[in-house]
Amino acid sequence: MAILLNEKSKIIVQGITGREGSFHTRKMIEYGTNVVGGVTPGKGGEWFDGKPIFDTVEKAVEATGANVSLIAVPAPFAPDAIFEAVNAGIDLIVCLTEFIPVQEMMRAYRHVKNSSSRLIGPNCPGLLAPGIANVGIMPGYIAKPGNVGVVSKSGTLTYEVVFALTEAGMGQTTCVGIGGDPIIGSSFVDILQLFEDDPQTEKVAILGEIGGRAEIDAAEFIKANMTKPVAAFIAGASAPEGTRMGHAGAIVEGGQGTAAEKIAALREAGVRVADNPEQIPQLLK
Amino acid sequence: MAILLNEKSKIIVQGITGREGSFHTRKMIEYGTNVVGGVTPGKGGEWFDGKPIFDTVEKAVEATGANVSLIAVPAPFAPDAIFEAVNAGIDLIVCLTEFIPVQEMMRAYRHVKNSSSRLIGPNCPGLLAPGIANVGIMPGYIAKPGNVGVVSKSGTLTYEVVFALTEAGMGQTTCVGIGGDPIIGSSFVDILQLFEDDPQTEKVAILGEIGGRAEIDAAEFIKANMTKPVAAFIAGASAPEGTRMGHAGAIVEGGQGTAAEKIAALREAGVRVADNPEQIPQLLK
Amino acid sequence: MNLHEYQSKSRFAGYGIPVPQGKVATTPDEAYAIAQELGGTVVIKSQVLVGGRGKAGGVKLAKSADEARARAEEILGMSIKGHIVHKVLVDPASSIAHEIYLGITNDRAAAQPVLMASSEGGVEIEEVNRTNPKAIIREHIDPLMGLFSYQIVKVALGIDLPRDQWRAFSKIVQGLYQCFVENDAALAEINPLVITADGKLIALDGKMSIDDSALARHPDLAAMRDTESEPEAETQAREAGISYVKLNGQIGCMVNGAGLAMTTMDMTKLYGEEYGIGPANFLDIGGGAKAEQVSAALRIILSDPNVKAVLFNIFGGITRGDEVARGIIEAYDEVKPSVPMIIRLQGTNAEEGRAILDSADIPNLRTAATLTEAAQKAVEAAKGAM
Amino acid sequence: MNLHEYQSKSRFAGYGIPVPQGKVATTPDEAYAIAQELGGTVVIKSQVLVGGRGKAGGVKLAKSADEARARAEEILGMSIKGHIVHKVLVDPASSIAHEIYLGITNDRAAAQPVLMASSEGGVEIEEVNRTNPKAIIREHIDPLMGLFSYQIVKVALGIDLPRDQWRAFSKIVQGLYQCFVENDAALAEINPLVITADGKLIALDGKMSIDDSALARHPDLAAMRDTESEPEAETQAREAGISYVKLNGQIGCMVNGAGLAMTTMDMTKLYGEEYGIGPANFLDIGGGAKAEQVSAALRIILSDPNVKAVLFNIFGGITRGDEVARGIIEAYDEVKPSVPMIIRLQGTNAEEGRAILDSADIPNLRTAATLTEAAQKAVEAAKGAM
Repeated sequence: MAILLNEKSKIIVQGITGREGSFHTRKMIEYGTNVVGGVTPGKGGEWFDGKPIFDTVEKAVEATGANVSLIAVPAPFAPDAIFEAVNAGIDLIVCLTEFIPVQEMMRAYRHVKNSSSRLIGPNCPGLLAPGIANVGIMPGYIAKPGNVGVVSKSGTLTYEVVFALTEAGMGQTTCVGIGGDPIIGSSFVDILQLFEDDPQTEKVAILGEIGGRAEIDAAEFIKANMTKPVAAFIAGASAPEGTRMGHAGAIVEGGQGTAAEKIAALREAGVRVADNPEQIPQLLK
Repeated sequence: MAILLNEKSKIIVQGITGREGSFHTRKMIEYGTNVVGGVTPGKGGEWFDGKPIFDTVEKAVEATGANVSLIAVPAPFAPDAIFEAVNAGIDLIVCLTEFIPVQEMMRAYRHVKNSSSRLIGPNCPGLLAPGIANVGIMPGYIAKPGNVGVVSKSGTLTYEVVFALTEAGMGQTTCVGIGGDPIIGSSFVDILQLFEDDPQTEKVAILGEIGGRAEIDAAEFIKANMTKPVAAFIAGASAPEGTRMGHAGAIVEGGQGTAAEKIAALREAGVRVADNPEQIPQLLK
Repeated sequence: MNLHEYQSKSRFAGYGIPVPQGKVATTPDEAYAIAQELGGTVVIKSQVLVGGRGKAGGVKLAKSADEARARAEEILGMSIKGHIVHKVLVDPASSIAHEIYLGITNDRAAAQPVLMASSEGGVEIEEVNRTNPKAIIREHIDPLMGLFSYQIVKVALGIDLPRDQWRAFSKIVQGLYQCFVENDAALAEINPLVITADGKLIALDGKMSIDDSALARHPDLAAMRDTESEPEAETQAREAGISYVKLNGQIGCMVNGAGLAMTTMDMTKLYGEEYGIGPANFLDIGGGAKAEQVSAALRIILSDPNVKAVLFNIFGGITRGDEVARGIIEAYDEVKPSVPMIIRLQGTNAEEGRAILDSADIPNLRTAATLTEAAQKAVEAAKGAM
Repeated sequence: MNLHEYQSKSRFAGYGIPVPQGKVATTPDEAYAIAQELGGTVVIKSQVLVGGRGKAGGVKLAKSADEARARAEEILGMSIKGHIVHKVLVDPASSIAHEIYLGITNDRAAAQPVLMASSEGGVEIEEVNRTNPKAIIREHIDPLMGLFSYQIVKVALGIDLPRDQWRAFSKIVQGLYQCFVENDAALAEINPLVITADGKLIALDGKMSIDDSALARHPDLAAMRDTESEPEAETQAREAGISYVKLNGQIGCMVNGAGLAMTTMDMTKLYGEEYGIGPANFLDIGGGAKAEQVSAALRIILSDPNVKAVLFNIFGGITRGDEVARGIIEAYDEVKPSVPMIIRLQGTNAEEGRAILDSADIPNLRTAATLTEAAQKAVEAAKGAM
């Protein structure tokens, strides 16, 4: 059992015929993911690599029973795509899109929170449940089934750690990229709770970075609620204050959100914090 | 026991120092209503006829434990006053204000519906629970305690019927003016449900008018759920189609919302419908 | 408040909706000049705030500028359902391949705006609703969230819009919703929205109705009111802050409160219908009843030559009956009406009020205690005067 | 993207917020002319995108136009924390009775904008937060509902604003929120908002920061970017679609992915700190690694004279290692860097990629299998070159 995804998950891709969407859909299908169709307004009734295309998410849900949607549309269309997925009753929405304006995302976030849908992202690499499904852009071969849960704000840093775990013979239940934007649908705490509740997950790796206080909240949650061992790495210890490091959310502001304070909070919560992400497998042994 | 109000209700007036607010507050206090204070931004700390004035509803609630608010502010400020009352956790909000733009009211309506507050109005005469409290502009002397529940879209028409009931020796549990606007916080159905559930209310009078389908919904509700006898009058049988009759909501559009169809639906539901509002007391005897 | 077609289409154009490049003419010569400028076939459309212009002969084609002048000559000054045509819109004629209905209005029951579309354009939506309700696609709009583009896709699918029109349609719908919201419209309607023979979408006819309660914050829209076309009494009433609607009966009604005003009308019809007698108007003088308001209302009522009797029905709640009585006497002295007046005062100090009226000894004025009595007396009086 | 004070205040003024009627000068003579026009005492304010201008001598009073020219002469061309002053704002001086802080920013944790105010204006809000956090009143704004006027009342109460200022304050706060929303700001700040000696509220200083992700839909704001004041390398990087931040170390980093790019920086510091060695930059080349991107990135990295070694860290996910290797060789051929380069390729086809690099036999290029090894080799190389 993975978290968020299982063998019965039926996945659609919003923006399946777009540049990003078509590329990653093929990769997902190659991995064996149960992609049941896609959505591109105006192309309903056509086909993409044997999968039906619909004009709206609602139509796709009606026809396929889809319960997971991957959003791979450009930023100007992404908030609307999130609203559409929520209003069509999709359980799990994974939004890859980068550069959604923060104020747009705050509105979408509130709508998601008032609904029964769960959102992962935006600006995230998605979810990989090794051997079950790949919903996003993580290269499938880096992972293998196992008992480590991985949750991260980043893309390639996640691959780095997942690959290192796999090389060390430590498979994963689920690898979750929650995204590097200031406003994201699911926090570290949300995912940690799922890992804590998941019987197959025995250990957890958390990969944070500078900016915001999500890692501090995670530390407080771990201290109060987690029984499983957790290892962590926080990127950006060498970053200066007041400058954004690539991710819209990765910025130390007014002395808040430094790597040092996050590392201290996590250590205080009993988390084994790595200086170097390549140490994570050892720390979880 | 009345509906919506009781001896413990603590009432504040938003706009207590305004022209309308001050006039009606004095009348309400004269009636013996438990007015605990008022709100006028900028006048917090001052007094109105021995009642404290606050700058915000929140402050008024903190200081007085108010749970009912009467809104008597001009239309441009009324939606904001409703939002404020909702966000301060007021249980019952009564909005007298006329001429709130419909689109503003739709937004306020949705906010109320997403909250635990109940709204009566806008554009309504308020509530009168004879012998208990008068929250609005109905002249207190027209009513007396008894067992008839009155619910109406109108102002003076309500007085007419309440007065006729009182003259006929039939007192009221509560007289509720739900308002004549197209978008109102509480419908006939909402109030009928309360009367049905109220042990003291034995009979109900409903005063409708042309426009919309609230009376049709009421008929369906009465047929399905009400055990108490109901009498009704529908104003506007002689009104032409397509023209607004004073109230923003009183307009027959596309052949919908005529008095005839409402009367037929009510009769079909077993309601005794009067041709003349002065017949209502007889019909409830 | 309803806007004229030309006003509505000009608003729509401001939101990026394609409309014909026509202009308004108030004289046949102006129509000639516009047709000349446009070239080709034009359509001369009477600008009146009433439906069924086409059937009434208020919309005509003209193949040349000379013909445009002739058609305008015919249409200007026409009376369509009692509305005199003061303006015509001269639009270039379009070659129509398909007609669509598109409208946004407020759905009272749902407390949300609703987007409506139908592939059966060019006929009134109420007509489609009666004959083929399934042809109307409805999509509610969350007033806090606005219109989502996927909703437009649903509507486009629902009306079987050709896919090559979706992008243009989406822009039009977004524009229409923005126009609806920013102008506090109660209705914004394009009927028909046509697909032309060369595959373009264009709003051939347009209709907007503005929420009266919102006019105060849209002075530009309030200024568009066509007072020239509306009955003068309605203009006067609005200026006096009185809610007045002219009807076709004989009993002038003056009432405080809209619900009671409708009820009073209904009572004159209830007791008068068998004699062909009914209400001459709806009139709500609002709260209080000061002499100047009463005078203004009385003058407005009496400006209708059909009025044979006036019925006052005042339920004094806040207002005291004695004050109302004095206001009526003052108004009487000012206006000196010759028709019989029936006055029913109820509520606070009603007896004192009736006593004042009785002692004023006005020959054509009678009082009544109940609404029933008052309506019956008014019907009697009107009968006597007919 | 941060706006200059003069740009921010000009935006604010567009939303009805009172600001001083000053103008911008780029030469002492212009400053003289503006001061002449304004009359009276003026304040000459350096326009740089960095805090602490006052302490650095970048803000000065001038009692006459001559003095204004002299002060502008001093300030123009100054370097404030590495930012050269190219413009000064010449504002009329105000007599300040009280200073307030007012700002709106996005609260990440609450996922809502937050209105902040403090009666301790004129100092940085972070400073107030450290010394007297209770002096800061915070009011969250529902992004679907907007700001309610009662929330402004709460804030006015919270900062003990004199009641005669509430009305003016309310307009300013409403304007600021509208400005914040319509310009997709991440921060809109008035500090100080002053009450003048004659009881007027005026925004003496202003600061806006625009959400970078929203610049695409605000071309007018994007055009306000002060490329003159920012390092040229950052301008080049932005134009090439590369995320680049210059730092002060010796190891130039080129990485795919922001998280891994930070991590790579951290590793150079982890292994280099004891030798005074650290990252020269943050650089994320994004997904894929085509030769032209790699070339552009390499040129940008090498434009920094401090760079003694370059560390490539590419985790080939979607991108294949062999393609990346070829891209690097192409870029190498184009740029011909002389500094040592350490290349760590991991992921899809990484071995093939390393083989290609090895066989290219580039003298100053070494490969590494792990990030640790790569960072250590880069530190070694930089040490050798120092």
